[in-house]
Amino acid sequence: MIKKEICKIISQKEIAQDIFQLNVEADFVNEINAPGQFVHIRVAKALDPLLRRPISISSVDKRNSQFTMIYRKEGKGTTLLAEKGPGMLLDILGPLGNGFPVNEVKAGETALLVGGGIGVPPLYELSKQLTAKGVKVIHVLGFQTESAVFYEKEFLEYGDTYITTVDGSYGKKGYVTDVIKELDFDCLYTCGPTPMLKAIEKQYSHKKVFLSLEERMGCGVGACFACVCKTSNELDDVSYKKVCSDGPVFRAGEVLI
Amino acid sequence: MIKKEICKIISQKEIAQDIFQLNVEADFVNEINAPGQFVHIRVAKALDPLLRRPISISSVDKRNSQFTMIYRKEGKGTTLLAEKGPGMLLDILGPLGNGFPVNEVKAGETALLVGGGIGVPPLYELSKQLTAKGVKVIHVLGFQTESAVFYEKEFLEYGDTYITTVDGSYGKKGYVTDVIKELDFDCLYTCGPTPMLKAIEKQYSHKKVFLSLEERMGCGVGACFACVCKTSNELDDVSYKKVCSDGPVFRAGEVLI
Amino acid sequence: MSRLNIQLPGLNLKNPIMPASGCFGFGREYSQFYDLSKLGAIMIKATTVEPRFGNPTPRVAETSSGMLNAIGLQNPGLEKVVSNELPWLSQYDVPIIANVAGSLEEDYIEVAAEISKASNVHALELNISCPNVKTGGIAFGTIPEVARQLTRRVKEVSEVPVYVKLSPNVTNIVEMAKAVEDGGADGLTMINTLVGMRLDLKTGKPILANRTGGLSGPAIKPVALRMIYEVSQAVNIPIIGMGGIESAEEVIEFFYAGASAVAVGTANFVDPFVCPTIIEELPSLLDTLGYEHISECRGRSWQEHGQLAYHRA
Amino acid sequence: MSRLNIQLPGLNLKNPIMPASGCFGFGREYSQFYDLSKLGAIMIKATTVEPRFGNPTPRVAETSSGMLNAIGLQNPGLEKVVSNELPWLSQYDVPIIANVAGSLEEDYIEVAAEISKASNVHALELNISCPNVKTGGIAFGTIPEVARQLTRRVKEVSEVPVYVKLSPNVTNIVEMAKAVEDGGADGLTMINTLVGMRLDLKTGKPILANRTGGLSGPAIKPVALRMIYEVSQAVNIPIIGMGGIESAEEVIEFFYAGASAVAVGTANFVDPFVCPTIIEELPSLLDTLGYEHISECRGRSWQEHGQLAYHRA
Ligand SMILES: Cc1cc2nc3c(=O)[nH]c(=O)nc-3n(C[C@H](O)[C@H](O)[C@H](O)COP(=O)(O)OP(=O)(O)OC[C@H]3O[C@@H](n4cnc5c(N)ncnc54)[C@H](O)[C@@H]3O)c2cc1C
Ligand SMILES: Cc1cc2nc3c(=O)[nH]c(=O)nc-3n(C[C@H](O)[C@H](O)[C@H](O)COP(=O)(O)OP(=O)(O)OC[C@H]3O[C@@H](n4cnc5c(N)ncnc54)[C@H](O)[C@@H]3O)c2cc1C
Ligand SMILES: Cc1cc2nc3c(=O)[nH]c(=O)nc-3n(C[C@H](O)[C@H](O)[C@H](O)COP(=O)(O)O)c2cc1C
Ligand SMILES: Cc1cc2nc3c(=O)[nH]c(=O)nc-3n(C[C@H](O)[C@H](O)[C@H](O)COP(=O)(O)O)c2cc1C
Ligand code: FES
Ligand code: FES
Repeated sequence: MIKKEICKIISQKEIAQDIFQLNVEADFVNEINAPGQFVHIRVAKALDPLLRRPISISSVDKRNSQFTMIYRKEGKGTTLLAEKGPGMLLDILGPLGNGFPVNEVKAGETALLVGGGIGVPPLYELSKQLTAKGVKVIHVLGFQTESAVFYEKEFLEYGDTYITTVDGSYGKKGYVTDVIKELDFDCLYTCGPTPMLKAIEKQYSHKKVFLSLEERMGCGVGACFACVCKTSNELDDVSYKKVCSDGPVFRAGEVLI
Repeated sequence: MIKKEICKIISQKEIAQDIFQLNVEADFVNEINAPGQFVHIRVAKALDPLLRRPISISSVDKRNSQFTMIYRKEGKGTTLLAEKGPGMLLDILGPLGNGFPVNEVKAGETALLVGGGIGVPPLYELSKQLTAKGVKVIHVLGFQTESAVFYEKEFLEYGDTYITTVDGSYGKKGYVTDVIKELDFDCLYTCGPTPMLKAIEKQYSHKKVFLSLEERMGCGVGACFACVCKTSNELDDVSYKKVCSDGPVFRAGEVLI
Repeated sequence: MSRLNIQLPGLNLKNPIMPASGCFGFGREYSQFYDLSKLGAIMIKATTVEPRFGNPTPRVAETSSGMLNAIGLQNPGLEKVVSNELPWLSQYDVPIIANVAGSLEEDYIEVAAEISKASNVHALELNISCPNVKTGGIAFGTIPEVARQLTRRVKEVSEVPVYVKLSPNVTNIVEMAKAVEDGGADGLTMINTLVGMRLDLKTGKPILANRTGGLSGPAIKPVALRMIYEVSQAVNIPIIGMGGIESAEEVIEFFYAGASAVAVGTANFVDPFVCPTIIEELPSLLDTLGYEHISECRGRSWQEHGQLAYHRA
Repeated sequence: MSRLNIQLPGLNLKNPIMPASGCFGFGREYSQFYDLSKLGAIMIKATTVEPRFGNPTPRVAETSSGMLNAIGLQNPGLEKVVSNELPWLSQYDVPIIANVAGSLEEDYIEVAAEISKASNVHALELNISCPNVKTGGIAFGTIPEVARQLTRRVKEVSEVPVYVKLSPNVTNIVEMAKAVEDGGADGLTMINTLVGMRLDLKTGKPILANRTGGLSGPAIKPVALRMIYEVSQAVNIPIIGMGGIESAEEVIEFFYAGASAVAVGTANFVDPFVCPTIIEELPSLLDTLGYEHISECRGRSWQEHGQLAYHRA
């Protein structure tokens, strides 16, 4: 059940350059049913910026009715969001969408979690849940440069963690795809920029792969048709899925990316 | 010299129902040259609400580089303003306009200060300055109802203070004009709703009277011609004064109200 | 509440608040949030003869106090709307206004004839003003004679009253309104979106794949109000007003301008509860302002007693 | 800075940033804040033959991310502008673009002939699009043939290049642009304000004494960009773009759309330093985006190399 809730900010801190970790209290954490779901945030009371911002849930603490998001301060909305402090209130719609299917991999099997930049956060909760199930987890996380790297320590707690940077300033120089070639796995979960998702989908068409997509959104709940993508397994050309309500996570091959 | 300054809020408190007293620190307090000048405040960083809000300076503390405003929380802008707390920053343009001429009354003479509702605040600094000069000051302050009354004690420190309320819930029932009929004075200074100003201007056409006007503003500095009023002492019908830069204080009879 | 009911051709509205076409799908999503029977009516997404995928993405871009969209009339097509969506909606006690779109006159006629037979469709909204379809659409909405004729032809086949949705992208909105009134329209809905654009700072290219899109939201409210103000004084058919509404206060403002009911579009995306919230807040706002019934507000901007015969239920 | 200079008919601009007409008076007020010689040019307040008081107040009303104004072309009249304002402005090293308004064709001609003789007036801006004057004005701006002829007549008497200011309140902006180009316009300025309205919640009456007013500010930016995008591809004269600009990023967006220079209006009221701030920020923004000269940005939305002959100084 999707809720609209005025949530209290518990804490916010900058964990890498322009990368903020935001922790809020919300009754709807009980409704979160899979890693990779997201929320839709209204960052201002006034009418500019107007639209909500979609941000993934990066970890959930059901006991304390809290959840965490990690986002990059980029444009107008996230800049305003970054200015908020503990105790302030935030109008949040969530949880939204369908997350990563944790049951597609069994205890003892290996899951490869591949994240690019600001696509990394939702993999954290996924890693926690897979590990709890007894799945072996390997993380490959790509960033632009050293100052953008975050959560390496946190991921290391759950499994091997490879970091790549485009400029080689940290970890291995290059792209995540360079690293994952060498790794073996039963199931791959990924979230990040579209070119990365495309490359992975192509490389592993024979494997079990789940991708989390991004698309510009209006409503975030399936009503406005802003975020559609074509399905690839149909013969006609009018079939579609909505990233916000059918996704954001799809099985590789399910939709055209 | 008008300055645009990012000012720190020192304190804000609700002193009557929906009436807020806001205290800020600003270098430009040194530029304030008369009671009745105002500032133009940008209440949001984002573009809604877009325009600045004009608010009078109600008292000045040059030693601490601070000044105080008193405003009513009414629409969009003042509602956002009322949410701000100590330490937060506010983009203020000021000081603007021409205030009450303190030199129009001499030590030993009597000044009558007549305020209506949210027109009361600028009279406070005026009262302070007149008293300091040795002028005898009498205040007549009109409000809607008891819960809207503010600053009675503060004004009492400087001189006799009559309060009226429209519904009679506090002080004398009725309008300020009912009270001032009974009082004697050498010079009258007033700020408040237009009908009140009109009544006073008419009643005391033979006296020395200064009125502070309100008009919807764009720029606040004289450039946009939003706030003009016709001058009354000219034969043509294109002569005008700008409330923001020629006023807000005018000598009675100077402009058509 | 008997203070909010409004009677319009074909529409017995318990209140004058309805979601605008394209901003509420076919109701399923928002039914997760509240009981759709609370609404005065629902304007469903534009329906065309054939299913349409619409435009490539990105389809939306934000602007100051507004948004651009270029959905491109994505919809499952007449058949599915009639067989799936309308029957699903019939579980709610709410009249449906079916938004009818097409590229050719025949398309409009086919959709209108068919969809107006559905028992819960109480009126049609002729979308002659969608800025996001390449053929037809926009021309229907900018040439008075073409609009008049289309209205007349659709009226001939429709089993329910026909409202025509006007485009604000014209020099003379009054002329357009009069033309469709003359063509037999039972009412007007206005305004559709203003054509606008945003460019991507990095690439220099339009953000929307369709390049241009329709501007909606609070940014366009002053334009909507002005047009309703002008048109309501010039025609004798009622207007369902829309364009940037997001609060009860704004509903009243639209009534003052001359609207007899209103639709809420973009604001649903900002607050999924916006429609029921407005409906709840209206009675106390009427109290504050001193009106017994919302219909008393209509046309106050241009007349003392803005109440016309078709108004009160 | 040689990265910002732009050469347009009559105008040798050290940078492409200028305050828009009506939002900067005749410069005196903003000269308290900074040295006006920093500006690329100044578009002064509309000048008419006779002094005008303009409309009654209230003359402005706020809207979401925008404002309505109905100043009504208040100005001291041709004689005083020529004898007081222009000489005062001549102390600054900045070209003046004189905004010319009137009710009749003869008014425009009289103002144009006279004001174009002033040594610091480097171009005229023919205001055929002011929505706030009752006679003339608006019609000039919506009928192509009328606009063409007015442009031609003014060109005959003007001693400096003539830019025509287009109204966005038309069905077909390209047709208007082509008409004035055909009439001999040396350039276009666009857009003027959209006609809009706000109602007072308590009284039900329009907030503006003039009832309707012109909508400006960030709210209209998407409409301005779309129109500049369309027009810049259809004409061979340069466009000075305006409508909601308040940052260096938006200047680039207007260039991408097809503008060759820009004007900043409403934003001056929000931040009196907006023009010099933008001018200061542009070079580093060009660095970030990888452009050597701002002219490289022009028309990127519709062509690979948006650089036309008249562009680079
Ligand atoms: C399902 C989903 C999950 C996401 N999770 C995260 C996350 O966990 N952390 C994070 O940093 N970012 C995440 N994003 C991207 C994030 O939504 C954008 O970075 C953010 O909306 C940018 O807003 P802004 O105000 O900074 O930028 P602006 O440029 O001011 O935004 C303008 C408009 O474009 C939209 N927009 C801009 N960039 C994007 C984008 N990349 N994707 C979708 N809409 C965009 C905005 O929402 C807004 O409507 C996610 C996006 C989606 C769709
Ligand atoms: C010279 C001057 C001094 C003032 N001093 C004070 C003061 O000391 N304390 C105080 O409470 N109020 C004062 N006011 C009135 C104050 O400016 C308005 O109450 C305030 O702008 C309302 O803003 P809002 O966002 O609450 O209302 P909204 O309705 O959201 O405002 C919408 C627009 O209308 C304008 N507006 C609305 N009401 C007024 C008004 N009465 N006068 C001018 N513009 C208005 C706003 O500035 C804004 O542009 C003063 C006005 C002027 C002109
Ligand atoms: C995403 C989106 C899709 C829309 N689709 C349609 C549509 O299919 N048919 C139609 O007539 N109007 C459509 N509109 C226009 C709205 O119905 C409405 O006229 C307009 O958005 C102005 O109202 P608003 O400012 O409240 O959104 C759409 C608007 C949006 C934002
Ligand atoms: C208060 C005000 C007065 C204006 N006066 C004039 C004018 O005299 N002549 C004119 O051509 N345009 C006038 N305009 C229009 C502006 O020059 C500009 O075209 C419009 O405001 C859009 O730009 P902006 O959004 O940056 O303000 C005026 C605009 C405002 C807000
Ligand atoms: S964002 Fe509206 S349908 Fe997905
Ligand atoms: S507010 Fe602009 S001239 Fe006074």
